[in-house]
Amino acid sequence: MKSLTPGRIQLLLLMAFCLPIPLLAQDEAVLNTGDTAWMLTATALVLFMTIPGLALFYGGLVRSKNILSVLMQCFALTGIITVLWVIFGYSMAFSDGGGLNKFVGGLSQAFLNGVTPDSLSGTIPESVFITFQLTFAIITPALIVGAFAERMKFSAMLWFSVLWFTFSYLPVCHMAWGGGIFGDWGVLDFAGGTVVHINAGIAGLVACILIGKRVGYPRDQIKPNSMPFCLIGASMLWVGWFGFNAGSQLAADGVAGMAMLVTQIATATAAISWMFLEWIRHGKPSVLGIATGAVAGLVAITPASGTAGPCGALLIGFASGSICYYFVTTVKQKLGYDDSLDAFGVHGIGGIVGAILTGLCAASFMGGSGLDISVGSQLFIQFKGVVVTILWSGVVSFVALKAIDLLIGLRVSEDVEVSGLDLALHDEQGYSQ
Amino acid sequence: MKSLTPGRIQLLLLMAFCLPIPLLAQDEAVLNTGDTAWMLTATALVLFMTIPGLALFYGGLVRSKNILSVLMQCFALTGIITVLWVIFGYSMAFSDGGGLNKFVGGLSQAFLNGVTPDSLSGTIPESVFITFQLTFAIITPALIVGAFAERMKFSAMLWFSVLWFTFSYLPVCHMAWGGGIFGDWGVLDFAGGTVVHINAGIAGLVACILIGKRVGYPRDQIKPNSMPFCLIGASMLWVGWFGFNAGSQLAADGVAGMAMLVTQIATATAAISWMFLEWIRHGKPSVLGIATGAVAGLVAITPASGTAGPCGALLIGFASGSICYYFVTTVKQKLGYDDSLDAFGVHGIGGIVGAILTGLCAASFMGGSGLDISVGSQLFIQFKGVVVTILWSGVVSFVALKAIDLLIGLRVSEDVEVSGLDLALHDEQGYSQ
Amino acid sequence: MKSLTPGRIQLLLLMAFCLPIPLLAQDEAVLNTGDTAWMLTATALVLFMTIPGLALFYGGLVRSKNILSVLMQCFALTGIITVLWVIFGYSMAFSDGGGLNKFVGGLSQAFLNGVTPDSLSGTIPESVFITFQLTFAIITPALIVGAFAERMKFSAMLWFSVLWFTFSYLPVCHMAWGGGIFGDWGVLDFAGGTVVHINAGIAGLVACILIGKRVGYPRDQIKPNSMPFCLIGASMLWVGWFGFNAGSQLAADGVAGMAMLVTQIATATAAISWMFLEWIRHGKPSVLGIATGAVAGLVAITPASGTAGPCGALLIGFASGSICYYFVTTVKQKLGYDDSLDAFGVHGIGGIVGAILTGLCAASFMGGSGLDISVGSQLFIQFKGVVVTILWSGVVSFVALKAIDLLIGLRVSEDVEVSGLDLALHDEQGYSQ
Amino acid sequence: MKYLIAIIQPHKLDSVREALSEVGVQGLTVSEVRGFGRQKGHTEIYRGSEYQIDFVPKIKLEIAVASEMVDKVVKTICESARTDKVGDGKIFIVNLEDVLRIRTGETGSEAI
Amino acid sequence: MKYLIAIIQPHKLDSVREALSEVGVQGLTVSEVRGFGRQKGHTEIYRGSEYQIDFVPKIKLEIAVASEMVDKVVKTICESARTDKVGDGKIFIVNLEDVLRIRTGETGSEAI
Amino acid sequence: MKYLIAIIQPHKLDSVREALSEVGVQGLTVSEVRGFGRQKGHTEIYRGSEYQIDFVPKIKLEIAVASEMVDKVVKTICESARTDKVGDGKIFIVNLEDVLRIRTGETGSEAI
Ligand SMILES: Nc1ncnc2c1ncn2[C@@H]1O[C@H](COP(=O)(O)OP(=O)(O)O)[C@@H](O)[C@H]1O
Ligand SMILES: Nc1ncnc2c1ncn2[C@@H]1O[C@H](COP(=O)(O)OP(=O)(O)O)[C@@H](O)[C@H]1O
Ligand SMILES: Nc1ncnc2c1ncn2[C@@H]1O[C@H](COP(=O)(O)OP(=O)(O)O)[C@@H](O)[C@H]1O
Repeated sequence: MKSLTPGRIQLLLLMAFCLPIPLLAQDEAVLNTGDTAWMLTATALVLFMTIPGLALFYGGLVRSKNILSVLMQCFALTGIITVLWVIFGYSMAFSDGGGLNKFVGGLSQAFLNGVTPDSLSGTIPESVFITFQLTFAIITPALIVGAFAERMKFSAMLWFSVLWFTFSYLPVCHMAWGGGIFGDWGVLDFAGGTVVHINAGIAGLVACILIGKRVGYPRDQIKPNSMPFCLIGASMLWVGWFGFNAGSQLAADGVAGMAMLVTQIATATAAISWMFLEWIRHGKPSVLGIATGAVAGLVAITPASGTAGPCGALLIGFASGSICYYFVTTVKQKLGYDDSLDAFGVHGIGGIVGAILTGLCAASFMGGSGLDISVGSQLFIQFKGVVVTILWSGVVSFVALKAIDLLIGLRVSEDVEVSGLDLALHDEQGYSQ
Repeated sequence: MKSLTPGRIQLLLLMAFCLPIPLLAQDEAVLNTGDTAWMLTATALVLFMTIPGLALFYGGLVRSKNILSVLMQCFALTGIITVLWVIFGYSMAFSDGGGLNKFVGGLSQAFLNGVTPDSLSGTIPESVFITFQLTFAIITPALIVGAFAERMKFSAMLWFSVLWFTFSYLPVCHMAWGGGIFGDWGVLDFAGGTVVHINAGIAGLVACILIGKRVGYPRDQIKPNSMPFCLIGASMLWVGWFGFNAGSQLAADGVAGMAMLVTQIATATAAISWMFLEWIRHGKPSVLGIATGAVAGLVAITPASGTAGPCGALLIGFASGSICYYFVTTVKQKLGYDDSLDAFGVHGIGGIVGAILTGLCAASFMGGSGLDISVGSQLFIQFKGVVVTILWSGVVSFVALKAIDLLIGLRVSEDVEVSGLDLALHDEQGYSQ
Repeated sequence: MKSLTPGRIQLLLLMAFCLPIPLLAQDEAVLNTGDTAWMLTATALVLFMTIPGLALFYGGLVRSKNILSVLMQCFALTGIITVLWVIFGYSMAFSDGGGLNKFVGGLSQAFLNGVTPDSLSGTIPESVFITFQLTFAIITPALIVGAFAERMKFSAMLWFSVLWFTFSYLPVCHMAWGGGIFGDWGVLDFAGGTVVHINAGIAGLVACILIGKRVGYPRDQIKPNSMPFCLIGASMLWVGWFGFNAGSQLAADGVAGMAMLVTQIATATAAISWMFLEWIRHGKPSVLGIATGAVAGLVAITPASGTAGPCGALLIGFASGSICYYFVTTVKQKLGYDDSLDAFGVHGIGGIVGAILTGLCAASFMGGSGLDISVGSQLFIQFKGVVVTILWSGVVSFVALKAIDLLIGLRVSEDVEVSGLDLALHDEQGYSQ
Repeated sequence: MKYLIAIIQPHKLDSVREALSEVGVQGLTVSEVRGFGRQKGHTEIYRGSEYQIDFVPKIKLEIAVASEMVDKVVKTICESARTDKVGDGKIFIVNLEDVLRIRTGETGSEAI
Repeated sequence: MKYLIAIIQPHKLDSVREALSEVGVQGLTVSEVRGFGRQKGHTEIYRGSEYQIDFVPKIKLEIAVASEMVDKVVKTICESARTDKVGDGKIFIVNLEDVLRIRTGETGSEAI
Repeated sequence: MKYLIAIIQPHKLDSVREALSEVGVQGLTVSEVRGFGRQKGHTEIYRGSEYQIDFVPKIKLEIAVASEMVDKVVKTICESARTDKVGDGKIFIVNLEDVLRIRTGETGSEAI
């Protein structure tokens, strides 16, 4: 996020010197319309990533009898998380947590207490900051959906999301961005490598193992019902991610610009890395391959987008594209668990690759924005952030899922799974005459 | 819309004091790049709501033999209304109407007379204001399409839209935002509850009654051909609506930010209200239900988005979601008219609920931006605005439709209706091999 | 692009006079957050035009057995061109070319050498300028794809795109915007009439002639597999084009606003011109017709969007809509070549119409921003720009395609063409259960 | 037993199905087909390319019936599917040698 | 020769196809159909409009077999398609007078 | 009368239809089916999951013909559908006991 660079400070001093405007002289707490304009847009872009972006990416990948169940999960999460965010989410993520502040915020801003059109957060209205951060809170549980798609009960999905959001998303978000330990340690996570991707990826892994494989997996042919939807979704994720990464600067400045540029570079590199690797190994490049590669690149550049330069982006793109390729198409097949849409394979693995490489690519010799400590120390700090996130999310997910399974059951019946979730759970069909 | 808050004035005075820049000193008629940046974006977002947003939302809901007819109507209206806006629309909505100024503007700005790159409208270029307002003028007649879908002649639809745009949209727009009576009365309509939604909803109601039911309604199975399209469309409406509501501030400031926040809250609340009500009453939540709920919330928060706070948004969301749910799934079935895609049930009813509640939620005890008069008086003013809009739009719609029916007929033949409008009217088919 | 108008200079002088801020006093090289906010958004919009916009527009038009091949081409180009842009593209387009500077830039900025978060380009970060221009470089070769769709090898497409990008896109871009001869001559090309549309259109024409007709063309029924996709794509192009045209001002000001307004007017006019012409000539208006008309209008207004006024936009819209209509539906059928998706008919012809009319519509008597020379002279300059682009792109395309044909062959086998490119080239199918 | 194959207008499916239920038909199988016949097709135009589509959408019903039911069933279809326009379709009657219900293994008219 | 028409549950297609290959069936034709029978359909609701859908998705197999193979094939289908739930489907057997392989012009059981 | 069921390559539909019109066939019914036979299917891969698809898309024609026309029609299909590649398809001939035209109630070869 935005910081006071020496250049900025100099400018401020000069301005303070010659402009007798009290507001500026005091603490710069002035709304900047340019920053606000960009953050309004960035917020729309990140919401767009979930609905319709992610919903389509996931919806296209399942069988047509289940497409609505996936769309429903993404859309309902958008609704539920928004309301929870207002009630306690924003407060627990971003307010002071008192004695627990290292891990989670408090409830002083519950129900957005005290927020008015005049409240500022840096140079933008606090309302914009709240909505922007909300869109991150929405997409994270929606990402997990990919892991247990085509077999989870809708009610169980809602309960799980509510619990996981409360006990894993909010704390990790607070640790990284709300004043918690990641900040203290100096973990670099510009736009959510730990908070969003590793967090969600691990939850997905735990969930798909606990809930078990889909009926017929991997024997039956489980093919995407609409590759065009999948590609539209991937494209929307790509475009929307500009809001995600460049928006995380909370300002329309050079860092935001660079975040957009490196996002584009890493994504493109990861996409064509996957494409060429598949071409070499299988003889043909595929649409699903290149799209998945792009998402892997987007995931991996996320934590690094505020600190890496163009060359670092090439590296992160190539590393994430090829490691995720290898993991998803080979390792996963061997391990044998059924992560339906590779929530872990792409977001978990891609997130870890990105979080670690962020430490390296921030170094000035990699064209990054520079580090105050040695690369080795930074890498260790990044590693600590990754491990804490993995453990935290893993434990919360495990406990929440076990509890729900006991109370209401996680899975639909086999009959329902065979005939499709859309009709059984929602009395609707995806396509008709 | 944007006003001079005390803080702003103080700032301006200070700036005027220390900066000997004539432009500033005179009348603040200076372009603000941040405001302009946001309004350029907001304009794109609102256009995006109609094409492809609304087109898909509606297109997915009809039968596959009619999908193109609906897409065609939305797209053609985008074209036609743009040209009419240039010729006389903008002028009749926003210029001075002389003796008729209480109800409609004049023709002094016909053909955008006098608009240059340097013309300003507040802090943004007038060209941006013109285009932004144009996108509202486009979506309003496009909303009506939902009421008579699957049976109206394309030519009749065009004639009706042209007449209704001229005699209902432009006057109501002028009354609310162009210097007409709504403004005089003090009706609160930040982003178009009366101008857009009630206006269109009533037109839809009149139209679907006059044109009659679809062949086979309600006996035959009339199912959405593509629920995914419908959900993509609803999602695009949601995202684009940030431009609609936050853009109506015409600036990138705290009010715009709050407008975005309350839009998100009300929409989410309405969506999950509908979902849970349906779940309770029918045993299952549905995708079409949650999506329709979201649209109802968007509609209802529209007039209130500049004055309501987060708690007001929760109320408006819940009220619109549950009232529209009850109306569309129960009342409408009993009344028996055939509003194909619920243009009235969602935009008319949701618009009225929103317009009234705007009066309540503006009050400071509701966390709103405050009222100068009592809540009761404001509610009465809101009520007056609603009634005038209903009558105006109702009468114009009725007369226009009757005239067109006499001259060229409103409906396609039964044969065409049975075999589908796409082939009969456009020589094309939605889907092929 | 943005220039120093007298008003601006006066303002600067005044500011320099009263503000003792060194940065300002020196050379105005100060970041403007509003301009930056708009350009971040505009960049996202232009990327959105290619993926998913253009991909869907084209993908919907081919047969379902080939839809993925088209989506793949657009997506892979997005990846490949990004990487090439980093390595040498940006440098060859926008850096100084030394002795060759009239035609192409040099390699001093290869690998984005020297670009940091602090680098500025006018009032925006250089990183934003780089990414914005990159999105233009992506869409241009993607446009060509329409000409040879449904029969070209994926590998041949990649080779061709790389060669054509290097030897035609980069030089023409440099000539127009990077300091080359078009600039010297005074060719008006605000947003890419020559650079993007004529350039791509001619390449498409050469390619579809060299590669030959599709099997069965024009005897067999070759129908769009999904008109809704096609219309979504067209709509996204329309909305995204606001970024393309208004973004080309590189600032959020009155010229950008006017660019958006005239874009909207010309597009709408072209769309309904096509619609009415078709209605008159064939008896029915069609969805594909109105959508194609809109794209023709977007293409034609592109070079003029910085200089034309509303009336000029009406003219350009009408001219491009009707000329492209006549060309695509009549002339092309007679000439008999197989430009699958009318890359030449829309982008080539529309681009030429627009480039020429730009000269006329810039004149003040047309409501344009004014010319320093006579309309006749300007028309001649425009004409020169068109001819040079046609020849340059034509020759490069011809040589590149001939070479690739010799080395690896341009076309898939007839068997593959009959059974569809998706399965044969990508081992995937567009739609499944 | 006979195996009836009926080609009907798509919008008549519901009324035919209901009429058949009333006369005691307990099962049938439906598919979407395209028919070529006396009924004219339609024209489609895409950017000036005009295609004459000779095929029209139809519904095909397949119904196994016991011999004694054949006449009644044929009559019922005829009446409920008729619109008196060209393209109303046909009924084809083929001899059915045996039927078997997979679930129970029953055969013959038991299994229908 | 006989022409078998089997209606089965969609998710049984793969196992039936494999079982048939094992007993020597070398060709068959598959189509997606909707069936009406004892098996109940489902309900769909769109904004309060409730529709009872009587048709359930089924797969239709058409298999030409030499007379001596008929029993084995019928048995194989029966076994591999069975789930013991209502809706498992039927096998209809029709007499096949002749077959012709387009590529070679062969006829009779040669051509199957 | 005979009921012909022909399985052909999808891209041959137009030429077969035209050839049949020329020899006097006035009606037929077409459906999209998937065939399993000697012709090899294809492979699809999605993120490393490789599926062998054994079914290939085919077109099924159903044509009721008067007995005297059968040979000519079979020959015409054979010639116009042939590409000499495995997978060209088959023609199955079944006896047709009766036909009825729904619109008019005509039966027998009149109704074809
Ligand atoms: N000889 C035939 N064989 C198979 N199907 C036929 C035959 N003739 C007609 N049909 C089917 O019956 C439908 C209706 O036939 P058509 O000739 O159009 O009208 P009608 O039956 O009213 O004379 C056709 O679309 C086709 O599907
Ligand atoms: N008389 C019939 N003629 C044609 N198809 C039938 C007939 N009866 C049943 N079918 C087909 O067989 C399927 C299964 O039949 P159903 O009565 O539901 O179950 P079961 O065969 O187990 O008794 C139906 O969906 C339908 O497709
Ligand atoms: N015994 C059969 N019963 C029904 N359909 C068959 C049979 N054998 C083949 N077919 C159909 O004919 C098509 C072509 O058969 P195939 O064996 O691939 O080639 P060919 O007919 O050239 O030998 C198959 O795809 C299938 O649809």
